[in-house]
Amino acid sequence: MGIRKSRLLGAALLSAGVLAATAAEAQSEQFIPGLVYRTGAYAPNGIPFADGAADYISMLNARDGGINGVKILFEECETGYATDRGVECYERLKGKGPTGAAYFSPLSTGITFALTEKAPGDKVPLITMGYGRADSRDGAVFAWNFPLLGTYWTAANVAIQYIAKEWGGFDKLKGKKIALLYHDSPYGKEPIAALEAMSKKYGYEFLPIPVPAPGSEQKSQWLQIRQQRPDYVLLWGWGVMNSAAVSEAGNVNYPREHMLGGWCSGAESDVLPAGDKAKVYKALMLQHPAGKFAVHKDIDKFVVSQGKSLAKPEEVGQVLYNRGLINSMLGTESIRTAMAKFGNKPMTGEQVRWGIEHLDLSADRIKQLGFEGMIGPIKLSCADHEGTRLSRVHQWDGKEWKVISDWFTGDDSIIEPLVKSTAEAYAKEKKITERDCSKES
Amino acid sequence: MLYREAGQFKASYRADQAIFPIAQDRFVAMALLVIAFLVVPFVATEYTYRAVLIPTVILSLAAIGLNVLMGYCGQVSLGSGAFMGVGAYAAYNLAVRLPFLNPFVCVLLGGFVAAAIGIVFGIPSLRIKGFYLACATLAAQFFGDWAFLRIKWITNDTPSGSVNAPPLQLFGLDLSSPTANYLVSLVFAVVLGLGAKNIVRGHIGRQWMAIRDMDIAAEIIGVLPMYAKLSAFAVSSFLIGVAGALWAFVYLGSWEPAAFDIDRSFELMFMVIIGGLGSILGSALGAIFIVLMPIFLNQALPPLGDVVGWKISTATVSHFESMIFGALIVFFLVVEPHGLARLWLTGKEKLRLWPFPH
Amino acid sequence: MGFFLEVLIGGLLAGVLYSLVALGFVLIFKASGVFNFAQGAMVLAAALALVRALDVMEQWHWPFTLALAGAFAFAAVVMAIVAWAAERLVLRKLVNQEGIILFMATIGVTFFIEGLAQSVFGADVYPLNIGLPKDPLFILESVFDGGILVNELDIWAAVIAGLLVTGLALFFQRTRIGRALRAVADDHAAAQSVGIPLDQIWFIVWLVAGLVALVAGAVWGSKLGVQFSLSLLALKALPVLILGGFTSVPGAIIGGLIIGAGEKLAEVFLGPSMGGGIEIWFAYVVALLFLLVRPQGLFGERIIERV
Amino acid sequence: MPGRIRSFTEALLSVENVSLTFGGINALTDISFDIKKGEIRAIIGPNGAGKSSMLNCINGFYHPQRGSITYKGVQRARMRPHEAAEQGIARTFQNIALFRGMSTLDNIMTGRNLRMRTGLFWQALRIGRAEREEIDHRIVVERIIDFLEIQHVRKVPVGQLPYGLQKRVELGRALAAEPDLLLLDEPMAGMNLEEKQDMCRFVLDVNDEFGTTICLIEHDMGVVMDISDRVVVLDYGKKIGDGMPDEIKANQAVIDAYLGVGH
Repeated sequence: MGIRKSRLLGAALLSAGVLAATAAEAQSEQFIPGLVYRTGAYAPNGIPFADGAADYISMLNARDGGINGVKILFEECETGYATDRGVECYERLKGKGPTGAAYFSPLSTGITFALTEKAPGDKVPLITMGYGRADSRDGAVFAWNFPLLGTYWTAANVAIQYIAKEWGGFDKLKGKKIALLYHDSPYGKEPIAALEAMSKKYGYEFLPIPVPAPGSEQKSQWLQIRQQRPDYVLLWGWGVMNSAAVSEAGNVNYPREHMLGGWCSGAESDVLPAGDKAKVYKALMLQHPAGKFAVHKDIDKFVVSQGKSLAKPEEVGQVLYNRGLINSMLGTESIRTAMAKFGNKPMTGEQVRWGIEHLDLSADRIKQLGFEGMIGPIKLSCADHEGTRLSRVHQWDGKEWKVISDWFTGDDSIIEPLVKSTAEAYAKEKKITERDCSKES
Repeated sequence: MLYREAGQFKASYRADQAIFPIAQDRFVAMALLVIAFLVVPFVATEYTYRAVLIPTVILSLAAIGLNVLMGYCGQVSLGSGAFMGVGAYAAYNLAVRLPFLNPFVCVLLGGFVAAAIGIVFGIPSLRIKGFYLACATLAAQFFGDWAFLRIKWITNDTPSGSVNAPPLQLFGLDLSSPTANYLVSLVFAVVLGLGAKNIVRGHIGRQWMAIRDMDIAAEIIGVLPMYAKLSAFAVSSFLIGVAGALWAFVYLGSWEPAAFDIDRSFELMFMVIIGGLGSILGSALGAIFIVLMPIFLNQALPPLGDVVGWKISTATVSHFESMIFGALIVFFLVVEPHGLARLWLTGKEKLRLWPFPH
Repeated sequence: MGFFLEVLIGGLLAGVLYSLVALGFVLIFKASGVFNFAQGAMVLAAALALVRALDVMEQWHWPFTLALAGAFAFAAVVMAIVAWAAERLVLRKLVNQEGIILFMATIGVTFFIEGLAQSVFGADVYPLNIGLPKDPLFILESVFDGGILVNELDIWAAVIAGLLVTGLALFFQRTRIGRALRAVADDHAAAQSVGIPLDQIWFIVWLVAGLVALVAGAVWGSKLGVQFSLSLLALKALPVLILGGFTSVPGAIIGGLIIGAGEKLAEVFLGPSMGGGIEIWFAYVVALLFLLVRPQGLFGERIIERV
Repeated sequence: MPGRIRSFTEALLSVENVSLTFGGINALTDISFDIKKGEIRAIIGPNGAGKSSMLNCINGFYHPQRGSITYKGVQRARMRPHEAAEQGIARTFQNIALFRGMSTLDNIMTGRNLRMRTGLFWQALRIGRAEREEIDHRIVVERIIDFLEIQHVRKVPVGQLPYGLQKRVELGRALAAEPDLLLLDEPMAGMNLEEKQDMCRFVLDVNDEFGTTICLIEHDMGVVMDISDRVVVLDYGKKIGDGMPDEIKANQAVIDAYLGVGH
């Protein structure tokens, strides 16, 4: 059983490699880990995000030598979207660099759940931008979780608002039938609570239809839809399930313009395989559209044209690529915020947590950063770890995603009670004492 | 010359029937236990605990469970992931519904629930054999996946269907530290593993092996196929169920059904076959191999790349990882179809004769 | 009634698509007694090779049919290499091992192929268009209002599957190699003793299975786009195998039809009352119950016990 | 050794008008004979005469369509093989049916499984009763091992043993059950003269020392005539002769049956 030996060898090689990479001023570096999945069933979604996240950081390093002069040390770890590999990556990377990992973006509901247990103990914040537990936006309970930019409950609410607008008013929802075709997993189930609550309020009939993972075969679900004739179909899929759903919709002649995807069902890889059938299919945006913006100039100048990017040319500017950029931007800006308080040196996870919680990006600042037109202003607080309620809708015209709606604002009168109740239940189950946000500065 | 049994004579059948009849083996086993319990806690980092040791230990236990069924009783099963899940969710329900129960009591009880379910899903084995049975056990797997998601009370009506383990403690002292987690898992694995070893070398174990080697003959000399097979399913499911509960409570802490999906079943089967069918030791070796090899490759490849001056991307690493992993499986099977355990034994035989070739 | 028929037909057509994957398993199990876990990975590899080659050749502005032919040829060559490697590097070294060992070996092969295919051809999702029409059709509109919906692609898939099976049947019945294959299937030792070279036979079987995988990959690929998930289709094929018997080509088709129809009807008519998502395990439970009645599957060879 | 004249009175097992058919083919037609307590009873006949089928009926592996089998005075209804074993019927097989993956010792120990009772829990702990039981039975098994002179292969997996030894181990496994009726299906098939003599000695010793009733199928006429008390002859599933070895030797039907078969 030469395994123990081989492990030592591995460790040796590893450290050798790391040394080679970080020989220079290792002490003044800020370490940011990247949990990615560039392989396996969800790779088509994972690759562009990973590239975007990496490219933004390389850009910062190349353009302004990191954050306030603190160079960023970035390392990816492949999770293959598997929870135990994700945990392994987390454990491996959380201690890296002079101050340990600044934050983690698990990029998978399963890994998020597992890390939610570990992060408080390790004092590392989790940025789950647009995914993870919807109730984790309650910072009083989930001190270390940051579902920035939007939760699935905000998404669900905005989706209903959009439909109501299309039909001309919330009163029009009454008696209508709205189906949710969802990935049969905690991720897919997340919006159900909100949609049920709203169906009570607005009086539409709610029809949840689960699709067993991986979701490549949806004939029966769409036959049901064809039989039930819902007036609208919300699509909450991931990976192959999305494209399969869109093309099956075509197969049963369900009008694509009456389909609205969540923001995990609105990327290029979700529509391209469906070909023409995907035309006029709509999806929510995690605020940002596809396409190139001010920031992409620098990305191109300092990274892509330097051949430092893994991204294929057509990939730059795709929905998930841009999401990667934003994820890194929010992370690094949080670090910057933290530095403003703790000084321009590598931040610890705890300091970064403070930074995220006090993140405040005005429209001007976002313009400065070159993200104007991608996201709206965002301001976090102890009580609100989401930081915004904004979302929009874009539509696939057969070639690219086109923004077709104005900004919507999630309705907290519906979401907040849900958040409170489930968050409290969680706190009770885990025996967590809630922070008193009125006392937090 | 060290490894010699010359001069060691068995005075009693008890001595002859011991797990390690040879003194050196006894010594090595003892040494390993001492290291595992006393040395490791002083040298292991949190990373080695959480990423390597704890999963390895827990999965070893699960692999032992599967090996009882596949290796000893010859009943191929691809439902082990689901049975881990049964153990986990049963333990979870006991913990939330009977809060006065200690979590580790729940873990054990979870094992018993899994055993009961295991017996139910073992019934087809009385009629179906070989790969047909293997595929049939997938019914258990997929039904499990579905039930964990669909049946609300299993997840205590949590909206998303993901659940959290209760805080781990024993007699008031908090066991959430990695060291504690590791030691707890280790205790479970060692004690239950030893129990399994005892069963397989007793008459029930012989009945299982008889069924495995030639079921008709076994029945003709008086082995009840039903009793033998179902008892194997029960014991196997019990061990797997306990492992599942530990996986959920100790390793994950919070989990979704995907933690016990079909991939887990396959992973366990790889462990058993790579490690060696019909060998308790093999199960552990298999678990070590399957857990460590990917991590090792994943960490070793990029530096290797740097050495030869080639920047390997995460994607390439993981693709290579899966290629090398696959190649290794084939390689092992070609070198020693009966798994690491047999490799180990042949090694010992050689050592025995050393330095004389024959 | 109309809807019931629609579900039934939809199910049957879906079943045929499963059969396409199941066939590969049957061929290899029949001729070499190996349960080839790698079949799913082979589907993935074949599809990836096909779609990537097609892209390239279209970039060269080849006429579509020519490009298509070229791509298929390329993919076929790839599968031939896979088959050759499998025989030379794996099977040949493991002759006369128990089934479980060979099964395990094919799992190793699976990992290898998945890794290789993804690193060579990429892990992205690639839309595939091999000119199969994909539009919905409405039949019997005179009989039922709204008519019965079927999808052209599925019908084409059924046609292809039919051709494939007849082709294989002829291959096994008429050709010399085919007869040799059957001989091997019946008794390795005997076949060898009458001078049928086992290694060649295995190569051929794996090649044929590879080509079947290519067809399955092409059909499923144009349905879903070529991506890793194709390798997971194997799980949909297993209940079909159990039902049809591991050793019967027609069994794979009939099994596919039964499973397809059964699971769709169950999902649509029972599913809603049970919270939905039941079709996967339902397929397996159907197969399981069926096995309890006939342990060797629908057309599997009968097991006679002797002492 | 000359054919012995011993007389037995009490019937241990009697077969009455048993008929067995597989899908139209008559394996056995209207067979009747009995086995007396303590005797060595031989069933002979050309290949395909239905000898093994007869044994399979006796130990409940096949179920005759017609006729009855009375064992220990009880007329037996349809029974499973393990029930037969519980009632003290043990057997060996024409083509060896050992547990190839297990050692000689374990194979023979398995023969005693009916007498081992401790449950899973105590097995897992393997203390007290469980261990004592294991050791007690080990002692018995060691006696059998000595008796069959296979001490040297005690721990060897039987799959690796030569044919002759495997036959012995199989006999040992059957003896381990301490049966009242021992069915031997061609115990000497494929053995050289020396091995055959050994096997004959074992069979006779078993019969003498333990008083075990033995019913054996054998092709080697010499052996049969030497060791068996009474012989029943089957041909094409019908009984064509039954009696002392000498009577059988003289029986015309038997001679005809064996002519051309080449014995």
